[in-house]
Amino acid sequence: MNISLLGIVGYLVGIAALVGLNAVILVWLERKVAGHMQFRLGPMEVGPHGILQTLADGIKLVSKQLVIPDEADKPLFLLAPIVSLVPIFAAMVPLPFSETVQAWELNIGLLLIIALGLLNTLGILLAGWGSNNKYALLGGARAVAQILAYKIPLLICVMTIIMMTGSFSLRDIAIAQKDTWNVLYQPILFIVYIITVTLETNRSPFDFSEAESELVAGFHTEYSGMGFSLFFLAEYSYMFIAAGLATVLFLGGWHGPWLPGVAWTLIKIYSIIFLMMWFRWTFPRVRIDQMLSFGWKILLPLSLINFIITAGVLAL
Amino acid sequence: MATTNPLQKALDKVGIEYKPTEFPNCGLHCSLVLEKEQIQPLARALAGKGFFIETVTAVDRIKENIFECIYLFNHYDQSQRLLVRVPLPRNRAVQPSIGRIFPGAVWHERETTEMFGIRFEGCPDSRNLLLPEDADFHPLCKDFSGVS
Amino acid sequence: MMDCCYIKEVVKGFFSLCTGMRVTMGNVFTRPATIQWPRKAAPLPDRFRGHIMMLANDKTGFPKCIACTSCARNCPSRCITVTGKKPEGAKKKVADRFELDFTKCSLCGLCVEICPVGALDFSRDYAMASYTRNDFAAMDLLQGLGSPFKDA
Amino acid sequence: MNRPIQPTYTLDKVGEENFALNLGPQHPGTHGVLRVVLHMDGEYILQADPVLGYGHRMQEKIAENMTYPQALPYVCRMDYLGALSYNLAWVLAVEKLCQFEVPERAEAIRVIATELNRISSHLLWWGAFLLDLGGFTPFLQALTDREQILDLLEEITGSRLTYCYFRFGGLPSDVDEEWLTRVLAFIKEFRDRLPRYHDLVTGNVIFHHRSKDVGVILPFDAAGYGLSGPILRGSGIEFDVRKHEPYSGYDRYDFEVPVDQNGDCLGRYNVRMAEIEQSLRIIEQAIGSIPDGPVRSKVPKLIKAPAGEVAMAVETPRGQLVIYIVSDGSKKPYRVKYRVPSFANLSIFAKMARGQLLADALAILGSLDMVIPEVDR
Repeated sequence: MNISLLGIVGYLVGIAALVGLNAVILVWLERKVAGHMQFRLGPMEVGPHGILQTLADGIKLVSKQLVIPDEADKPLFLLAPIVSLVPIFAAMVPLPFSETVQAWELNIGLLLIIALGLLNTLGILLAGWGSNNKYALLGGARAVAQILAYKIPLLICVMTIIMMTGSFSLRDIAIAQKDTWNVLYQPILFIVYIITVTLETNRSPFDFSEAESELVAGFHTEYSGMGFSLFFLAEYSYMFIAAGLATVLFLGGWHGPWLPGVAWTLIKIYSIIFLMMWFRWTFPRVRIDQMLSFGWKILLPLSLINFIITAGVLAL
Repeated sequence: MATTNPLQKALDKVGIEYKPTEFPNCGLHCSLVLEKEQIQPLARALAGKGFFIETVTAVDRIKENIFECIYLFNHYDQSQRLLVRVPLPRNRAVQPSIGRIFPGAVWHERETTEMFGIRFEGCPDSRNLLLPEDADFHPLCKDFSGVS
Repeated sequence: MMDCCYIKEVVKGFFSLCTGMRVTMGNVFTRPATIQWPRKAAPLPDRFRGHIMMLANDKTGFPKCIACTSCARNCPSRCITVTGKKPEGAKKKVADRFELDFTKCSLCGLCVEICPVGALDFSRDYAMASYTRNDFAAMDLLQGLGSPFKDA
Repeated sequence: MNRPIQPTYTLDKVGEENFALNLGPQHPGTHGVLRVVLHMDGEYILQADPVLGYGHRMQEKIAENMTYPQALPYVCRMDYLGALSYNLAWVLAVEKLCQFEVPERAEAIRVIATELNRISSHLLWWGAFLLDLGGFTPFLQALTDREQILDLLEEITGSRLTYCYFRFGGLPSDVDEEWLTRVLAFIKEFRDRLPRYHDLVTGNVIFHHRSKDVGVILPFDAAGYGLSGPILRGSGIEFDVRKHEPYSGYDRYDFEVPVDQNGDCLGRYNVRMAEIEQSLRIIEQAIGSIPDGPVRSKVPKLIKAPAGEVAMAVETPRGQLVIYIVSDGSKKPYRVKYRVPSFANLSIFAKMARGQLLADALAILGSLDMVIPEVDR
């Protein structure tokens, strides 16, 4: 494997374009989904059906003054959105879009993504602490408090799949599902996975760390302009990665009839993202202690039992 | 003779004569003028009979140089609105609090205190409620003409 | 036994979530309630209460107002200023100045109701905007109406 | 889920680990300019201290300086969600004081309009409560239906929110048959849509966990704090001014007073949802039995109330409103006291919030359904 400088630059530019484009589309999609689920139209003015609205908003956000509170911990405050966003560039690397389209085939790609996913929480914690705002602090503390409750079921989910395919490589996992998707073998695991990634990406009904009606805006209460938009970018990119992982782990990656592999991957990814949006615009927020007990008392046993049964079946 | 009227029972208990008024005309079943010492025993008797506090307020009778402290009670099961009126001298208006008998009266008493300057003795909380915490004027007094 | 109930609860809860999702998906296929103002506008009802306006006498084209000031006296916000003069040879007074301080007006309509000659009505103006407060602080309601005093 | 053990609050417990949190005056969960100073231990509330008065306008003093008709538009602006109830209370109080007659048709129309207003207020509460719990779609779903009520009310009153439609002795203008049939059509349509509300929220397991056994008010406390309205009925006390001291011909209609024995947020929720249906019933009956005739009786142009006092209670969407007027025989009232329901209802919040999680405190605040300008007056 030879790595050229040009290749790295190419990857970076490609991933940056993907991240940006994805956020533009997702923000627009979110607002459209929200609108139509609420008898509204959503953005309609900028571009046909408001497709360019996000771009306009992005330009506005970037051109805004970056307000730093007087009492804030300035380095942390500025670092937090970056800590939140940068791991995404690395996490996108091992994600396969088709048999050939993949930034870099890593044999431990799955592990890398799971590990980098944790850095998001660090970003939230830094933002919460650095803002020197009680609401932000509560939001940051909540984000940290919930890690174990969802990470362990998530890891068990992933482990079950690894056990089934015997590889950490996302490409191998996708190839292994050429004939039958994993979701058919493991429907309960799929549900557990969707719930845990909803938790991981801080999406409603588990949006504790930014719980609007409780914590104003949670960890990003004090952020405006660029910092705010970076957090947004990070949130939507994490959604993309989580959905991409779900596609590879459960929905057979790029496999599908008629259409090219990349198209199938994107369709699956955006379907899962749509599902997560659907959750957000339907459910009220769970209380944090209820979510913790849900994670420990339902998700963990469920995934563990599933793991054991799978192991038993595989051993036979 | 025994009565089923909770108001009459409560009034009997503290030895106040029950004189009903015309409800359709004024919306009150009974209207009393009491001394300020009588309010706490009456409130206790009313609380025991299931009455609730509607409001505590005052009327500034500046011509007679008195405040009339007004209490409105009502009952959840039967319509029995009782109005109690306690005349207080305007220059040193002090009234025993019923905040420990009806916890809901505390806010009403705080409001009356800041609006009229009537002090409620024994009120668990006597800070300003609606006005700013440093306001020392009493807007609902008839001689109040605004702050500069 | 306990566990059986617990599992039943979880399954029931899961289906209740699905019901909720069915409702929101149903909403997507319902016609949106949005009216895209200003391209389209919702109909204004007949009794719509905009700011008040002065009606003109059909015959003379002069304002109907007889400057009795009952509107000004009855206004809770005291936002109407009206003065009148008696034109030469006329029996009744006619308003020569009728100003509305729309910044204070609460659109209660007491002036319209109280007017003995029905000189006031609500306009159907609702999209009003301005950069200065003064544009609304003294709205001259006689503007555009003829006046017997204009020539003098 | 088990309730946490309530920590007992003493002043010396507020140490270094505990902190004070300013909830409001600008906070999405307080529904207006209410400020609550919370002393917190982590996510648990040790003590809540509501600070009022950010929207205080001295309504009572204003009323003292206004003639009786002039005060009309001011009264409606206290509770902007149930303006017609306030309008009605003021009109009824003055009518009682001056002994004015009201034609029956006017009474029926008053009931129809007030009940429509009650439904619209409850719908907005429904959405806002769910917004407090973090659900976004219910808010706009409720607003979509509320919009139709606003359209109906706008047609007869001319405004959409701070209605001022009732006058002493009746109404300024009649409604036509077409409007009444449209109200009936709306009721039919709305009845079809109500199951969707229950599907989306009432059965939802997350909502259940968030509202059941949260913020329990015992009947004893309810009486002590002088609560009224759906909050009181959610605690199992059947008290509704419309039944208790019937006004405006409410005794002619057949309706129930919904009660829930639990006293928690879910109980209050159920009471309000049931109340919407009862209001629909009342409107149907009122339209069915509406008599013909004038809508305004002869009332002197210059109203001089006889000296005396009057107390008039009305059931607003939030509870019992009492307007107490002292008249000295002049054109202006000598003293007006508004006993507003939200004021009493909010006073129990400090007691309920103690020992709760922050998220629960906001659920409780939402379930109280206060309108802050009404609390502050």
